[in-house]
Amino acid sequence: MSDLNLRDVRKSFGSFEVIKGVNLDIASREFVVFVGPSGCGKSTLLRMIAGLEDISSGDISIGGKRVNDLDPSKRGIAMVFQSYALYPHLTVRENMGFALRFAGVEKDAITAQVDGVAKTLGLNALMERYPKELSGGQRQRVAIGRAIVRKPEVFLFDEPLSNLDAELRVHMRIELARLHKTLATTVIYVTHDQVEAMTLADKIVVMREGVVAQVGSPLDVYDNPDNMFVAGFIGSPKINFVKGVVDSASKTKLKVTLPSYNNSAFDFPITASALKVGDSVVIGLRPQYFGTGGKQKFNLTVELVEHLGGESFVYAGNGSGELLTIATQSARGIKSGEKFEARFDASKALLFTEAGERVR
Amino acid sequence: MSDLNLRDVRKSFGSFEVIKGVNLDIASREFVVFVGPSGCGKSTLLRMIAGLEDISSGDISIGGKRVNDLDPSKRGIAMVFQSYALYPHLTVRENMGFALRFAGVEKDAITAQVDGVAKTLGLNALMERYPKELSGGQRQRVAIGRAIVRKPEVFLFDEPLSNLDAELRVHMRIELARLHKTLATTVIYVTHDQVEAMTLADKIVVMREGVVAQVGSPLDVYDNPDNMFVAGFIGSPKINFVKGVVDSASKTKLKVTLPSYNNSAFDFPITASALKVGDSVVIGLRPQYFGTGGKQKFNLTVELVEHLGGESFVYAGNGSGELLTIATQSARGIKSGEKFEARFDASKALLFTEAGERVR
Amino acid sequence: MNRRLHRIMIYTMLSIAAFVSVFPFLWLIVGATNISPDILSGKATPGHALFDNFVKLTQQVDLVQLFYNSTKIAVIATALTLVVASLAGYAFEIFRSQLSDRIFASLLAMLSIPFAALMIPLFVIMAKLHLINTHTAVIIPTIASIFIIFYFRQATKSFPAELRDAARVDGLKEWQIFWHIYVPVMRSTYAAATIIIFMANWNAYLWPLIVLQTNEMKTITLAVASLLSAYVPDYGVVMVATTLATLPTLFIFFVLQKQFVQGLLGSVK
Amino acid sequence: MNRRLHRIMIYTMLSIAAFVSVFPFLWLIVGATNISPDILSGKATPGHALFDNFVKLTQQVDLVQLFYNSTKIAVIATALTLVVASLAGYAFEIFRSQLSDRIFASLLAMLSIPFAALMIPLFVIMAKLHLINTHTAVIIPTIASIFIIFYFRQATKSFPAELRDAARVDGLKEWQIFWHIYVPVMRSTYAAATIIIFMANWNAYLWPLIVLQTNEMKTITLAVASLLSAYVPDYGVVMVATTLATLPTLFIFFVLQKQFVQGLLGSVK
Repeated sequence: MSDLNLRDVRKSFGSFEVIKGVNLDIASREFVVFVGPSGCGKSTLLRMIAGLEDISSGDISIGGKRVNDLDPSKRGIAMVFQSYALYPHLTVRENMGFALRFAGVEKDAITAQVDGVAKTLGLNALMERYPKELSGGQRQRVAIGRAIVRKPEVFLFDEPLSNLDAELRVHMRIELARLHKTLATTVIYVTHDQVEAMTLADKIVVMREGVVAQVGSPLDVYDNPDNMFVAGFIGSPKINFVKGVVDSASKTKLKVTLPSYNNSAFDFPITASALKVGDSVVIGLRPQYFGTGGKQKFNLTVELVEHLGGESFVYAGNGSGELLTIATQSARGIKSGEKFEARFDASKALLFTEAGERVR
Repeated sequence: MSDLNLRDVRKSFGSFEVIKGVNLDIASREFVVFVGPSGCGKSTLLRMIAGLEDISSGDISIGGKRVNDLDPSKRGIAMVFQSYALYPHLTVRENMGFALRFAGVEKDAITAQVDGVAKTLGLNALMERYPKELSGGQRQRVAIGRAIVRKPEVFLFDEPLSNLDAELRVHMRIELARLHKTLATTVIYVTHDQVEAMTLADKIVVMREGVVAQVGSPLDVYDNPDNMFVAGFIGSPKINFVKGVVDSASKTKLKVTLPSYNNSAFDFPITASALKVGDSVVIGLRPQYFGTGGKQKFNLTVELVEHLGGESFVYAGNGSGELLTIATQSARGIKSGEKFEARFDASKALLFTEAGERVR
Repeated sequence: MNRRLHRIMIYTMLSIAAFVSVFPFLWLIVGATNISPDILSGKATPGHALFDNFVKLTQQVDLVQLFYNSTKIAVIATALTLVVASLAGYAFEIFRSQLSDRIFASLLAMLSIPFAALMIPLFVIMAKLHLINTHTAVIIPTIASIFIIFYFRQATKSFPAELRDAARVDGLKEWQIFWHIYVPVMRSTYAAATIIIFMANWNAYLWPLIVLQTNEMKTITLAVASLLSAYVPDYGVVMVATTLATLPTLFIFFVLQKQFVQGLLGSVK
Repeated sequence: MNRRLHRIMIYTMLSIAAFVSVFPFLWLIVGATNISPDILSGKATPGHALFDNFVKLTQQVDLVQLFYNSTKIAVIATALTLVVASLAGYAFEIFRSQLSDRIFASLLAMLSIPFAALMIPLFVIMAKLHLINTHTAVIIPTIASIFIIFYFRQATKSFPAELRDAARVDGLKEWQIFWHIYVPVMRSTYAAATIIIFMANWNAYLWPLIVLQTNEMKTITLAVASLLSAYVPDYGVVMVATTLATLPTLFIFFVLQKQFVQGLLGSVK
């Protein structure tokens, strides 16, 4: 059993509260990613789970056992650090066997266990090298190996890919996904990169200012964000937000007018709503939702086109200063200054209250 | 006139040559991006143009004038640095007027010029602040303002966005593109990020180990890479490379068999070729080129799917260990372990010699 | 709990260390208020002899002249050392090459030679230059302090190279970069160095003792030492003198403390 | 061209500085080969009196005993200072808080008090402990060197926090982290500190002079000084003695030079 439960976990540095009551249940063998902008408390929360930071209040339990006061080494966790944190004065072999040595395991047993893990990770040829003689990717792999050797119930990763270049990052992402399948343990992974979160996670925990903003599967968080923060943080290019006003509300639909688009009106197929006529709302439209189909439309002028090869991003506006981002695979001919219709389906649009809470 | 010409420019540190003879013509008002992996010499080349590094041999001329031996301040260039390099002991106003002060411009004239630029960039409210009181994005803007105040013929940017977070980076990218339009000067921009290169450049200069690998427009470099290096460096996700052998060659077509895919054969509509039967070749297939149409096909098993929301990346193989990356917008239902046909059009595939040179 | 116990232990240890360091100083001040026999018997409580001791001191030495001499030497030496050492440290780090590194390493090797060993040749040189019994002779050998050059070189490592580049693009010459960029940016480094150099010069003993021969030229530190080496030293008087001699450096320390600590430690997150 | 001229100027300047620093040392060695009157007249060429000077030296002092005393004191003091100062520097940086920073700042303020000012209370303490004329009395006050604590604290800033975290996850206790991770990772810091501490102890003069009273207990540095303070010093003998006294520290410097320079400077890119 390696499930993990957080109950109203809090952390203050002096009078400043960085973790403001987190409740979270992580099932055995889940790959959970904590994601959020820098300063949201995701790394602190990971370090609290690891036992590297004290908990101000609340309870953390691993496998049903309360671990609040346990030393990091007694919690059944292993951690991979952002800088890898390999001991520079020890060889790869010694680095990997270090924890076992201090746990009093016999020398032969250490050698056997380390060699086994090294084989899985293809590290055999590097065993007698020192960290400074390894490339970034190799160090990363040794750090993972060192964690595996301890046979932890829960793996903790603290932005492990942020020091690698883009190509290696994609490569290691795939390796990590494979590894998780092979090891079949619980993984908690911290990153500020929403692409890493989307591609790796079984469950994404989006954090903001010490609070959990949303928990869900990657596609769930993408399709059904609970609030504007999550909608804006997940998805690339960033979702478009357009301000609107509720014009009329019936039992089956809601009419919203958009002041910055000549008060053009849009119908949302909503059955029930807390919104009243005259309320300010925000409409969220992902750049991918625009096309040549759909009932609703904006009349826009192209300001800038970015060609990525496969895909293009069109930045277009109606002269009000606001720009909409539109992602398309057929914009190679488009030039700035051109006028066009951007059509979309209102059923795909997200609707938020002025305060940023999702209505539908 | 602010065109720029490099003639067989070289640079050695001791016996190590980092720039191995670069020839390059940059037209007035062009936005040129130097891109390449770290260590390719792109920053060194920029610093040589700026006059911050001596040139071992060759000639650099700006606006038709040879500048090899001119001081940086006499070359008509301005530079924006990666760390912004604002003078920490001076206010924003003093930072922006610093170069003019040392050029002997009168105080009133400096104030007028600085205020004008500050207005364009929306910096007016920050003029009396010190750099440490500014956010990353504001510092960036001040650094750009400081460059503009000098009214240079050529702007040099050294990875200016790499210290910003992802969202701000996209935002500043758009601002830079706008600024280039407004100022209508020549820009040389160094980055290791191919997305920045693709989206900002009029002309991309791909560098590798001190040599120019290819020069061209973004879409040109994407569609028609000169070699495997450029094909692999530009485009995201990375292009797939598959090894093949020339099976037969006629005047109108070339038949290539792929050993790792059961020697399945593919026909390329090539009219003339330097390739002989039995030659090893490499086929390049961008992840975006796969679909349900096309004459050619691979029978693959899904190993891993990464969902980004709008788009998904499917990593699939045929058991040989090699994985192909396929980018698709309709893979939400796909699960790992599933078998499927990946079809593509051979006319879109790129063909390279074993040495990595493009054949077609 | 384990970790908190750890911290308590560590703070206890540090507090003891602080007390042990501060204790002799407290005793010094207490001693200045006692008469000589009490001091020698180890009396550790304040007495009533402070004024008497001070009067006796002013009868034995010309305090004004001594402080003037000490201040003159320390201020001039500090100013010159700051200029020379910061220029040298900057040059060694910025224009770094294998050759300059080798020169620097040989300079560092010189640190291993005791100053005492160099005094004879230095004395002969000063005699040849007719500088014996002048303050110039006291100051000259201190200016090119290898240690301070080393300190500035280390500090220069934190001076961002891109600032130099930016200044060059902005049209500054090498000396202008040093004066208009390096000096103001590194001001807390200068503050820390000022304290260290001033203290070293103010408290200098061996070399001034040899070079300065008349009472009118001597420093307060030398005067204290000569009071102490009297046949029957009056320890009360010595302690008043010592306390007075310590005040200027303590004053400088507290004036520059903020920059000093900032320059050396960085601030708590 | 402009820039190259700059560099040439700078190298010329540095070379002169290096020469000025090395020059007195060369004169010292040359002096050891000359007779006293030649030295005083400023003769700067090698003479033939080296062996005579050495023989005279061995007749006046017990070289073996002196070197034994110096070595014993310097080695023990260096070892103890390394342990105490590195532990304190580590603790001050790792368990950093506003309180510990304030304690540290007050320790640094103590640096501004001349050692001379602390000698009297220290002497009284040593007398009470019946340690006068023992090597223990020489060693004790040097151990808690504020400067070396400061040096270790600065160096600890470059010790990656994630290494501590990794070690904690690997099950190491605080003292095990210090011993098994910090010490080996910081070995060039220790090498540099060893040189600095050893030199300071080897060349110590004032405090040993006061505390050590019989010839059997004295150090080579004290012996050199007493040769020099004779009524008519034989400068040739003094210079031989000084040269000999310098050899051990030079030796240590060259043995540890690589780590020393690495620890202090980092290597050229």
